[in-house]
Amino acid sequence: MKSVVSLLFIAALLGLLLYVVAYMPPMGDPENPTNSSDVTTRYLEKAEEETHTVNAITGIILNYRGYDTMGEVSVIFCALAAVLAVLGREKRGKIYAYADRSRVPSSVIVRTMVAFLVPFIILFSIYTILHGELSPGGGFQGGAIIGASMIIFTTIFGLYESSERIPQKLRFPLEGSAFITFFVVGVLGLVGGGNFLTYAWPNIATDLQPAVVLWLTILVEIGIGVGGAMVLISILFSMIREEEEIAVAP
Amino acid sequence: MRLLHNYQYVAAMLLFCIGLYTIIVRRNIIKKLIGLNIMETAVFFFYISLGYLDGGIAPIRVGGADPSRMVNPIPQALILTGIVVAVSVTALALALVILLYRQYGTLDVDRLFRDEEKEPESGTERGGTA
Amino acid sequence: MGTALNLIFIVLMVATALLAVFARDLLAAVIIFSVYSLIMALMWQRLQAPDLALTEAAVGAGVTTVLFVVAIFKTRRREEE
Amino acid sequence: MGAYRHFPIFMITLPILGAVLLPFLGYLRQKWVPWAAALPLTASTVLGILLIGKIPSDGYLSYHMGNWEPPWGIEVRVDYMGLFLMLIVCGITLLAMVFSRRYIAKEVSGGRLTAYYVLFLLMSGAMLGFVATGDIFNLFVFMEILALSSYALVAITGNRNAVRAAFKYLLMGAPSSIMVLLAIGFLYSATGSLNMADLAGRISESGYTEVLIVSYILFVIGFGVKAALFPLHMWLPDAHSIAPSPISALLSGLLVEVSAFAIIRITLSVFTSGADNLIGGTLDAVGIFAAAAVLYGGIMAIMQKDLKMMIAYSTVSHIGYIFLGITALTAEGLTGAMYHMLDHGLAKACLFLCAGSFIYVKGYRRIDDLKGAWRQMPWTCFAFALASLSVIGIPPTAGFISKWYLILGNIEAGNYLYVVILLAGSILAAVYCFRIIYCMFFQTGKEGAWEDSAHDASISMLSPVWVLSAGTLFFGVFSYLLIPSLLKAAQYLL
Repeated sequence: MKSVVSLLFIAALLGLLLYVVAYMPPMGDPENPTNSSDVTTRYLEKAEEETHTVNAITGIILNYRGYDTMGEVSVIFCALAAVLAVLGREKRGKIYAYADRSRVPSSVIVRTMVAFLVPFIILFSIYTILHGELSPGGGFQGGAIIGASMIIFTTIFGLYESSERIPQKLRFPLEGSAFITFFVVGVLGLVGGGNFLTYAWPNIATDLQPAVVLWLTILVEIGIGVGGAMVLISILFSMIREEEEIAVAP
Repeated sequence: MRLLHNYQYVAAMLLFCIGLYTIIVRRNIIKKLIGLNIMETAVFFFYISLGYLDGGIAPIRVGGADPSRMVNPIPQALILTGIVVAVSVTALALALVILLYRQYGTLDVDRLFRDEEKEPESGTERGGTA
Repeated sequence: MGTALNLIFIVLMVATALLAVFARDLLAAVIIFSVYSLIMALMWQRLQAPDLALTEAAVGAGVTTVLFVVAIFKTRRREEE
Repeated sequence: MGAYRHFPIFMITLPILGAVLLPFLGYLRQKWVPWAAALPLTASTVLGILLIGKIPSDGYLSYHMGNWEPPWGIEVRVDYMGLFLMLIVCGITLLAMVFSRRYIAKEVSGGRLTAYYVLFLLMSGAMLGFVATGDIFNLFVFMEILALSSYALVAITGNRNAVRAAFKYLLMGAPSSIMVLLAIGFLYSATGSLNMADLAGRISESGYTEVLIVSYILFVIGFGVKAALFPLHMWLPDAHSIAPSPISALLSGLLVEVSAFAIIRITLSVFTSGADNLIGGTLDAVGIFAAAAVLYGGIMAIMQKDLKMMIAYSTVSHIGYIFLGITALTAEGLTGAMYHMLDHGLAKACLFLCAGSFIYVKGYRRIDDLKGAWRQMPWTCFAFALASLSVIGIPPTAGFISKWYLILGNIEAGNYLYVVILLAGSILAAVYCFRIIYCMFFQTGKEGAWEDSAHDASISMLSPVWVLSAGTLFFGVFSYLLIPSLLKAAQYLL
């Protein structure tokens, strides 16, 4: 009975949505409201000179709509706080090897290959973070790639090994770095004479502005990348963590 | 006719409804979360299709690319935020799933909410604070 | 040509989504879901969104899937009857 | 333009910054965390109070993020009603924070205690940002911070029922967020802008009527789940009654209201009342559901045996009141809805904190256990009674003023049936409130239920309760301070 009602509801919703789609502006048309909007054209034409980013998307997420991204880094920090509140952090310091059940028995070949690959993945993610304004990618993408590399490492070598590599002492202070960077850049914008989150400070000479904007953009990228990576790794470790660790460790 | 031309929107709506179906009807809570993710990606797909331009190029100005041929960058910028939000919600939901399984020993909603009709005993709020 | 490829991707996406929803083995469902994310990332690349394709491949197919797999290892693999 | 134009952004970011920095303090000096957590909220409250009088009731303060003009950059727009709600948020979160210091130490400990305050601050900052933003996608982002922190806060104690209630809340909340995202997508596809003020102009020119109508329907469904509008309220009773009491106060007194405010924003700032052909039908349906909510919430509240459960169902009923004010689309109705947010926030927060005091002192949750509570906990009981009067709407309290304007607004709109339902809702409220007051004051408890040593909770828990219940009286007696400006602001919006 209940499932029939829900199926009817979903069918009705699908019908409604398809009805709307039939009346929506045609896809891919340069004349439809989204593509012909003056908002879009300005972003496409002026993004390079106004935000000094070749990649218009980076210009939008960090500069034009930086406030959204500030919200986004708060969301991911919130997720970390929530996961830690629910599951707790993995134990600081030494975990006895026999209590570490996250370790997967694997052959020498796999271990060597993973140990060989992970540095290169991290190198690639650093490139992604730093070149966000030039090529596809940016802070969060790079952070996610670092997170993914640590996932590979953890599945093969276990939580103990990987939390030796990126210890809690390192992650703990860096988890909030994304928001703190944004806040600092925002306040610097105020000091520079603009509004919150102004990159091109009105108070300084015009020929200095491009450099300031570029460096602030890179600073924010690094903040988001490091913060995002640390948050993802912490969430992962907190979920892998076993209850036994607490029982066994002194 | 418009429906055929907007076939990507149709696909996005279809995926959206598959996701919603999973959330409402499937009883396993991990399945429900997979449904949630399908729903989210469907909406992201919808957004990106919104910004598409026939014969467009990526909005990156390399080598004097023509801005009038670039696809709309705004939906892409929004969805970047959306993806982060989606992974955050999933992480929290899975953490809750792990805790629920530890306490109830089941992933089935019907079993999970079976004893819900019983009123909570007094003082439950303080009990079990591990 | 381009439309045909898009349609193939869309059919694959709907099929993987349905498989992920109806698979009884949760681990299989999650892996199929990661395939779904990967096809989605390819689709986005075709729609000229390289940033998003990169993000979806790293986050949707990578991080989300691993979080699911961890959760399944911590709970149970099969759906209850 | 003085420096005050920067105040709203600091009201929003300071709590979030505090949340990010708090773990460090938790690591160094756990004991100072509750005190330090109150600092950013106090700062926000002070900044908000300084803003009073700076914003005219028929104008707004527009702040352009990063010096970009609105359709390109994000705008933070604080109008009179926005400031009104932001001050309510600041005040109630601060009081709930003061209350939590002792209360929560009994329920959670260690690292979770720090996490509690972190999430608390994130939630307050997100609510402020949610109310203040002038950009429709930014609304979604802040809604997600708000939603995530509230899911986690419901589950913070980690016991069985709490985790289950939080998961149920998440299972309804997360799809509703996605619906809002889809609605934003439809709206964007038909207009090509994301700024609310800019959208209002583009909607009247846009030819895609069907898309706009469905977008509005999805907005109402999405925010309706967050606001617990009647058929979508299933998560509310569990989450509100099982969460720790200060969190119940926030969820019930603020979260549902800021969601209702988001609907006001979407209805009046984005679609504007001129677009009656787009929103008229949906608003009529919302009115019917709101009327049903008033009656259903009241009847369910009467049937409850658990005190917090009863207050939670009373919230379902009162959300109906707020929505009936919105759907009337008259200045009086809107004023009534806004004033009801104030009154309901104060009264519900007070009731939940009182219930928390009973739980803290004796662990009693059931209404029957409260028999004769008056002898041992007189101050808590009197505050509870005063707030109950406001919930019912008896003259000197703020509840009377708000219901008066809600009824006036509905008479002006010609919805006489809703007037009857509003009055019936008050009668139901009288039944469930007087039942508890009767229990507390006129019945004697079982032998040994209240030993002589039991007495009111300490001053740090009692003072927030009393500030809140005195607030309902104050804003009832001195309603002329706010009502004229609110009427003017409502006329400006319509």
